[in-house]
Amino acid sequence: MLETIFIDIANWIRNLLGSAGVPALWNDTVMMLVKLTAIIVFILINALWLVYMERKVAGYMQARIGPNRVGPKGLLQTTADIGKLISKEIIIPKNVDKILFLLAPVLIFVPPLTIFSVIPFGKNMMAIDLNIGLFFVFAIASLSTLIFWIGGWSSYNKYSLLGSMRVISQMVSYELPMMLALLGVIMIVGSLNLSEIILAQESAWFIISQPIAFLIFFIAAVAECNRVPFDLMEGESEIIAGPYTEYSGMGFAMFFLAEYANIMIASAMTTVLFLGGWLAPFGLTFIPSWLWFFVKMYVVIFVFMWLRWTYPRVRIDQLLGFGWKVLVPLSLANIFVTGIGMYIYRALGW
Amino acid sequence: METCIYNVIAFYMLAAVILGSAVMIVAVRNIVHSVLFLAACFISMAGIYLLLDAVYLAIIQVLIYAGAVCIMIIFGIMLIRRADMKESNLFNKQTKLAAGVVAMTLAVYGILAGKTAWTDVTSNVPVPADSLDKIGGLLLSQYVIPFEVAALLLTVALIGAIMLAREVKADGDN
Amino acid sequence: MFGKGLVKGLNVTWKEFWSKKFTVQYPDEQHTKPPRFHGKFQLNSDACIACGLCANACPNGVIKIESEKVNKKKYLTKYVMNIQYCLFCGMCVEACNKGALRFTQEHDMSQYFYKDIPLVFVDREAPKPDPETENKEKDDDKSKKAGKAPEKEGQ
Amino acid sequence: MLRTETYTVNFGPQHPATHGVFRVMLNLDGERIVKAEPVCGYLHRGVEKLAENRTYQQVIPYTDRLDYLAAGLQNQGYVETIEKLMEIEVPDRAEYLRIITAELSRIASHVLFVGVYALDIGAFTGFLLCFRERERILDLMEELTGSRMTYSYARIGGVAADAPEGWLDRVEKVVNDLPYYFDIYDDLISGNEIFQARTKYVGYLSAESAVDYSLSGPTLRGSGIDYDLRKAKPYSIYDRFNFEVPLGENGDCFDRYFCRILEMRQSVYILQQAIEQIRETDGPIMAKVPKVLKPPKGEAYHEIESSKGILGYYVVSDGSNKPYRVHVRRPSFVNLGFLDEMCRGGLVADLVAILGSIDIVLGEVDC
Amino acid sequence: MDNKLDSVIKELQEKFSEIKVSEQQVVTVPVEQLTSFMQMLKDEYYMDFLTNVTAVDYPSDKNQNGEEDDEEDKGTMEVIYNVNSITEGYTLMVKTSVARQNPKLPSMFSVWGGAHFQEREVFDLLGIIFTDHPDLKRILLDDSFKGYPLRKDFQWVGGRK
Amino acid sequence: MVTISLTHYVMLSAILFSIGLFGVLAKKNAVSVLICIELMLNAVNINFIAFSKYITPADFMGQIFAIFVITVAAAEVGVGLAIIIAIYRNNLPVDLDEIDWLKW
Amino acid sequence: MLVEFAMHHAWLVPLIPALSFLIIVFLTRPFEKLTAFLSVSFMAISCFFASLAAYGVFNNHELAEHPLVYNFFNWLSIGIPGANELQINLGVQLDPTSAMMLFMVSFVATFIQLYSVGYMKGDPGFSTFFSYVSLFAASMLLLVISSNLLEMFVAWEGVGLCSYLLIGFYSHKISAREAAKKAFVTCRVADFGLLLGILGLVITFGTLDIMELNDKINNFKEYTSYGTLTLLAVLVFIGPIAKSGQFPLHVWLPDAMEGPTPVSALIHAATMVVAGVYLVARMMFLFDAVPAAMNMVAITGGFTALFAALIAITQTEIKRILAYSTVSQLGYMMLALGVGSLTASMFHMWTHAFFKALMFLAAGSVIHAVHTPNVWKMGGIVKKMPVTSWTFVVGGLAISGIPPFAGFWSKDEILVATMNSGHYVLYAMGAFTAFLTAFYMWRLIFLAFYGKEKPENHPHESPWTMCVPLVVLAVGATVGGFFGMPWNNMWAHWIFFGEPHHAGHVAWGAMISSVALAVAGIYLAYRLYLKDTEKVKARQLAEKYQFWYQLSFNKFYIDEIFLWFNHTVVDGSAKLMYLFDIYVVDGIVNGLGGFARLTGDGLRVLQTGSMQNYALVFFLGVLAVTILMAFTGPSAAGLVLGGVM
Repeated sequence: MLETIFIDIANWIRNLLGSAGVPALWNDTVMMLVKLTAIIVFILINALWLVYMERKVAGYMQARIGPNRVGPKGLLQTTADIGKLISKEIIIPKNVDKILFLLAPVLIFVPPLTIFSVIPFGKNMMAIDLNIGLFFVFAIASLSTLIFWIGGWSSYNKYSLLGSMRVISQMVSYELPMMLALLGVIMIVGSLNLSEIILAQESAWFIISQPIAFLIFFIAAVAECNRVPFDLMEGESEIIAGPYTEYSGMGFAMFFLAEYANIMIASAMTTVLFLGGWLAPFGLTFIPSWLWFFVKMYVVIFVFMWLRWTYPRVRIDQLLGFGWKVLVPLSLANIFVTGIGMYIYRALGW
Repeated sequence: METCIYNVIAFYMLAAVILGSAVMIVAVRNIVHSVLFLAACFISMAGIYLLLDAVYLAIIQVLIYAGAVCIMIIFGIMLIRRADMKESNLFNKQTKLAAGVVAMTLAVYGILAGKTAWTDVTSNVPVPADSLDKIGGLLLSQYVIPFEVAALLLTVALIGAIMLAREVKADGDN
Repeated sequence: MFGKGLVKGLNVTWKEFWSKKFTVQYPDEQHTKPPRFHGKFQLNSDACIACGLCANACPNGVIKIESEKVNKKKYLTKYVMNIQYCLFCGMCVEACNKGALRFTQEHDMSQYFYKDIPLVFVDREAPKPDPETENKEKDDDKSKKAGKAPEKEGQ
Repeated sequence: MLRTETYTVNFGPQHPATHGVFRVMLNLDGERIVKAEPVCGYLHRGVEKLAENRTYQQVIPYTDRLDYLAAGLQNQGYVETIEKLMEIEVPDRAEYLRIITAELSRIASHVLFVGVYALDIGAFTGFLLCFRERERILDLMEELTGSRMTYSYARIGGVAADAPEGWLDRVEKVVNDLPYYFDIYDDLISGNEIFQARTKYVGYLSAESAVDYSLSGPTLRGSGIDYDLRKAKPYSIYDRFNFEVPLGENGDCFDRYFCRILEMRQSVYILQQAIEQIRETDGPIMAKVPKVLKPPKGEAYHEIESSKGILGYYVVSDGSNKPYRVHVRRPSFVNLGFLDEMCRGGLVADLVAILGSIDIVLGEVDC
Repeated sequence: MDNKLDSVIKELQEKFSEIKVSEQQVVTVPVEQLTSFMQMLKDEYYMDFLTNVTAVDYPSDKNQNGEEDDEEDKGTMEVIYNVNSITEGYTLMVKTSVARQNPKLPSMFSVWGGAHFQEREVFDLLGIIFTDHPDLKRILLDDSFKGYPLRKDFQWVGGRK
Repeated sequence: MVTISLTHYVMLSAILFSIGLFGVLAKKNAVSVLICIELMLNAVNINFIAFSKYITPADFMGQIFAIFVITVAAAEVGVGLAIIIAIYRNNLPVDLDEIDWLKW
Repeated sequence: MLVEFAMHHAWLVPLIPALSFLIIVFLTRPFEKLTAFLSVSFMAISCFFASLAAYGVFNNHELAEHPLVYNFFNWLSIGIPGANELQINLGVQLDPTSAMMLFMVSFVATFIQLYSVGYMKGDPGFSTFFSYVSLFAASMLLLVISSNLLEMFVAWEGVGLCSYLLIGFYSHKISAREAAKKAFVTCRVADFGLLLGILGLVITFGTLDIMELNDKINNFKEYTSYGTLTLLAVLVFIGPIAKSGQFPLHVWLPDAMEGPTPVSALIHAATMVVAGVYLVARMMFLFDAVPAAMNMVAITGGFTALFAALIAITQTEIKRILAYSTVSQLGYMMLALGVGSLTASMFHMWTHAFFKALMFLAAGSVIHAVHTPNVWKMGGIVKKMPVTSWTFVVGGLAISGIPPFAGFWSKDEILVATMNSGHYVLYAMGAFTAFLTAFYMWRLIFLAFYGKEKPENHPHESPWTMCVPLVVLAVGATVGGFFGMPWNNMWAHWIFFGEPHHAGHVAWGAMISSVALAVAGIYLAYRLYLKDTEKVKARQLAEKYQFWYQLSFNKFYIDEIFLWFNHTVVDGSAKLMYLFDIYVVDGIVNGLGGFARLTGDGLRVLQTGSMQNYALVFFLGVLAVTILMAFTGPSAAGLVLGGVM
């Protein structure tokens, strides 16, 4: 019952529409819209919650208790903040490229929202079951680089420009090891379909068979999300807030929330690729699959936050050097070892 | 061939976006805007590829063109700083002449495209569903030498680009 | 071994995550201030003899005193501390022989309007010198002095 | 690295990493620093001029406001200078109380440095954890002096007040707790490989140039020069304590940072001895000094080892009750002189690390 | 004070006859010999650490109000250097005085790099010009500031009422 | 029912190609010319893929060719930008109008 | 089960060292101990697999005639599929010969690596060295098991590359760099011949697969003529000439001693130099089909054996003596092949690998200890370094052909084979070489290990990692020959070409005479260099035969001859060409150029220099052509375009 609750709801709507005499084509369209809307709402609410969670985690790790005034236990803190930010003036400095300056915070949410349409939240729970889902995720994710850059460039501020150049070099450099790391997984599964990747982990999660790939992927994901220890883009002690420096009000809030949306994607992808997605460990199948997915995802998100509130920030040359000199060769070696391992595995027929 | 009204609508919308942004790329005076229009153009081109059942190419298009080529160009622009970005993308002296040539090219192209009897060669076989497998297989069997050559080309281009853009040592003591 | 420090760091934050929190919910609960806390000033205007030692001791010229001679005695008519300039060094309190000026534990001195900031301890008219009571006051003065001395020692 | 045109970035005056209103004019080539010119004075209050119009005691609160993070040391420096000028003998108990406040101030300042440095490098949690410990020290100081930061505790000839009941026990408890927290800092900050990567071999300062540029304090000792006035020219009663002077090896940011951590451990050691000894010392806390101080004509220069380096006071007296000239040799200000050379060729992020590692306080720099 | 320092000062007196030594072992050096004297301190007596540079203004009348007209002022300014020796452990105060009308003296930057900022500060607050200083400009005060605040005749206009 | 045929794609490609060509011939900025060359290559790609779908759907010749075109385009942009940067580095103009060293 | 696995996955044997190479290069280079452990253990695993595979092969008699060949994937396919497609597979050929080699190479390599752990300790290039050695072993093993010529050639070149890297390992020394270059260039010259041979084989027979070639060459008349085949055989033989140090391209081998000693042992004793012999052995069917080529091989081998031995008797550097001895022994192997005895050749290769590796390692150990390579400066080492010395003596006995040590059996086998085939002159040369071998080897031993101790030397025994390989190899050098005694004839039973030899036929005469020659050589050395403590007689002899001594000492001036050739002939012809070039060719070109310049001066107005301008015109042209072709029909267009389209 719980397991299929979302699918049941979808089917119910579909039947309802069908019985109302809506043609099949339109029915599909409406269903797609419903699904995507659900995902968007989910992400937005989650982003709000994640801001709260981050502040709570930070507080607890720093011997304080975090927000606790607005709403029960401070739950409505982010909502209040957003309310405040919306009501604030969006300051547009002189000489900025006005259109791009305003466009960037709007566009920044597009890639994460798009990516979420292919992520399987549970058994048979994905908006679009794309054949090359993994590829799709990376293709879309690479777009956000451009949008960060737009924000930074259009601000007409040297710190923003420095930050946006950092974003580009950082995200471009870490995309490579990230994909190369995943090649090991892809080789084992033989498919780019995310649900197939999950199903291939039935016997053992890939974190066990591909630990190096997991490590590389995770590090690269942290870097792609611009999180500590790779948060050079913001680096508030160096370049104030990087591309966000000139943003105020809702523009800033959009960037801020988008960061959390990106974290969600990173952790969802980690879950899907290495932690068995919605598969239940130890045969605990009475807990619905989507719940498992969220549990795993939140564990990964917690690790993200844990890292952030523990580590200092690396330097730009160290960051790039680490990416190119350590992660890329390591991921290549991983591919090589995986290939040999697979060959031996098949040759021996174990 | 399944024809769906969505496809038609999508085609016209995408074509409008592509052509619109292509015109803007050429017309806009700020080179950065030009690049951003280029990105928009590339992404909608991916949509066209989807319509053409080339899913893999659509993704490649986004990944390489929008994700890599655009960023590379932006990097290039950032390295070539100029005083006023706003006047960075102007027309040159032979614009009118060029317009004439282009108009003629377009006319010839159009006439030829209109004249050709496409229906004769069109086959009604649908594109196989597992295109990714097929392309992968072909690339590594029948087209393996071009594939390797392309890899070599990329390596050569990489090295060449690095050599060209390498820091020029001033006085040799830097 | 590379990475040992990273793991140790994670361990520290993990332990802190579960440790006791130090936050004090300020308006609801408040720290207790030590007795010597340099808080808001308090002037016992009855004890003050308008000698001006505090004003002289102040490095920043915060204290303004006006007094009038009433019945051969200084009568404090105005005692204002421009607290916005105060360094809270405590020199004035130290200087006061009579123990009239003291610190309290109150620390919230913020005001909505600028003009409300100065602490006006005394702002009064000097009483008319009354020849009738003049003699009487002389007597009072004596008795007061006698009574004051042990009080000061108590401080 | 691609070479681009250099361009100027104003690092500050309002910037999270400058620890106050302070500006560094950076000439950048990409992210590499070509020139870093410190621009200070945004917090200049003319303390030296103000002091010329105050009596000798009235200057004390102003010294608080120079290095507001370690005010006890500043008071001590000034007061000892005047005592040197007037040749006053200070009672033992007062000396001990001064030293306890001074060393507590030093720890408070260094703890704050550790936290802020971690924040500069990007670790936020270390910052807040360090504040937790600093607060405990400040609570103690509040109990003793009534203020948390600007103590104005020392007086010419002694100290303002004796220690309250049980205060020494509380100090002892805090002091004994501190090494545990230092271990936490070592685990969380010093031992962290990223932190080390950011600070090791960054901002190299050779021993020769450190001496040449008159740098002092942990900045100097980080380069391996054993010069701590508490040991080299013991003032006050420092010759009664047993402690070591920690030294760095490489002269990089990490050494400067780690010197401070080690120095705190030594301060704890000094404090333990001081508390033990003060318990056996009774007596007055003030020497007999006249109400109105009129030092004889003359001058005095006295320097002490503050948390930032050598803090010197130069006072000229013309025989009146106000000093004719007061000059403060501020360690932060002098240490800043070498910033440009240290930064040159580094990245913007290195500037933050270097600036943090020389531990400036803008109140002191700008006087 | 220190026997070592005593002997050093004696040696110095032999080498430079013009220097004066006060009771507190403060050495006063004429401006002309300052650079060579300091250089010798550094090279021969290992006084490698210049702790402090400052200056004091002594108008002729010592009238701190500075009311008399400046043109006839015959006052002096004293520049004070405190030099330490890390290796030998002694410390020396060196003074020199310059005419108030034309306060110029050679910079010590060539001897000790530490003089850089401190001399700039002295210049900033007292208006003493250090010739050969690489970058002599105001450091604490604003570039547009008029006058030198630590001179005794400086009059501050403004402030709180 | 309106359908989309091969002609549509070919015409789209033609217009795109012409716009790109115009850019190549008439823009001053070298980077801009590079961008326009990308446009032209993309126009070609549309043709390739359209032909692949409509004429030889089963053997993917067009798609594979398009892949190679994309590869070459990426390489070309890299080298092209490097050349432009090298020119700029030597303090020479980047405006194509002023680059005439091919002249005798 | 495991044996089966090893046999069917023999490609793992080269792959494992290759893997260790990659791991060392990419990951463990900074960690020296880890590198050493990894490298040695990987090599040991490889050796384990190899021995399993060899065991499997020797238990399966069928494989001697029908090798186990399997291709694990299609590497290249050139040409039109189906028609004349040339399929080149990455394959493995496992027969007794390759199995023996596989075992031998991996075994020797394992112990040499173990030895290197001690030898290279403290060297800044420690890890690099191990990576090179691993790569070298991988290449050599691949060469051994490859099933087609192209694969073999790739491995061959890999071996060449590694030898270049290893010889030039101490690249700070000029001599090492020069030696590396010399080795590389010499081998490349010869490899060109080999490559031509391989290409010729492909063109002629359309295949590179060794087994297929075997079948096709057996009836080569269908494909080509006798003359062509001879040419091909000679071309193929050019490669081995250089690689196996045959006259006259042996010059690189003695110089190659500049590399670290383990390298000398590995490359120049056991593995790389025998690659050439192995190639000839593999292509035996080709040579067998052409008697002329066969004779050439035999004569080259025999001459090289004698020639090198003559040089060796006067050399003074311990490693050089060993190097010339190697050349001489390789000559023996070639000789055996030339007279048609694959068995004897392979057998000698097997025994030689043990005793020569042993001697090189021992020599390295000695040099390591006394810090000089000059034998005259050594002496009496036996007391200080017993293990090294005694193992060296074992090697010396083996190489001199004293029964029952390994060398005796194999050398005897070669001599017998030579005599049986009727090459009496070659037999005489071989026998004399045997005498010389015993003489120079014992000269070395007596000079270096016995006699008076030199006071300036302070030798000490080497660490265990260096001693263990010595002992193991000494055991090998002692018992290694028992496989091929004429009584049991196990060897011939397995490794043969054509028909296996049969046991029972013991050539006592040859045996006794060779032992006698060896003993005579040893005795002569004893008289000259041990008995005569002042070496007076030796000096007198050298004085007396000054000319011959100088000739031998200077290696018959081969290097100088090459230099002279280069300077006079090559440079001279180049000069002639130059004159032709500047007067005749340039004259024409300049004339044309002058004309062009005149024309260009007139036309240069058209050169605007603007790239876009050119593009505009270019597109106009394209447009014009398009219009022509599209609207006027192909014939008119063809007319205009001059038939281009």
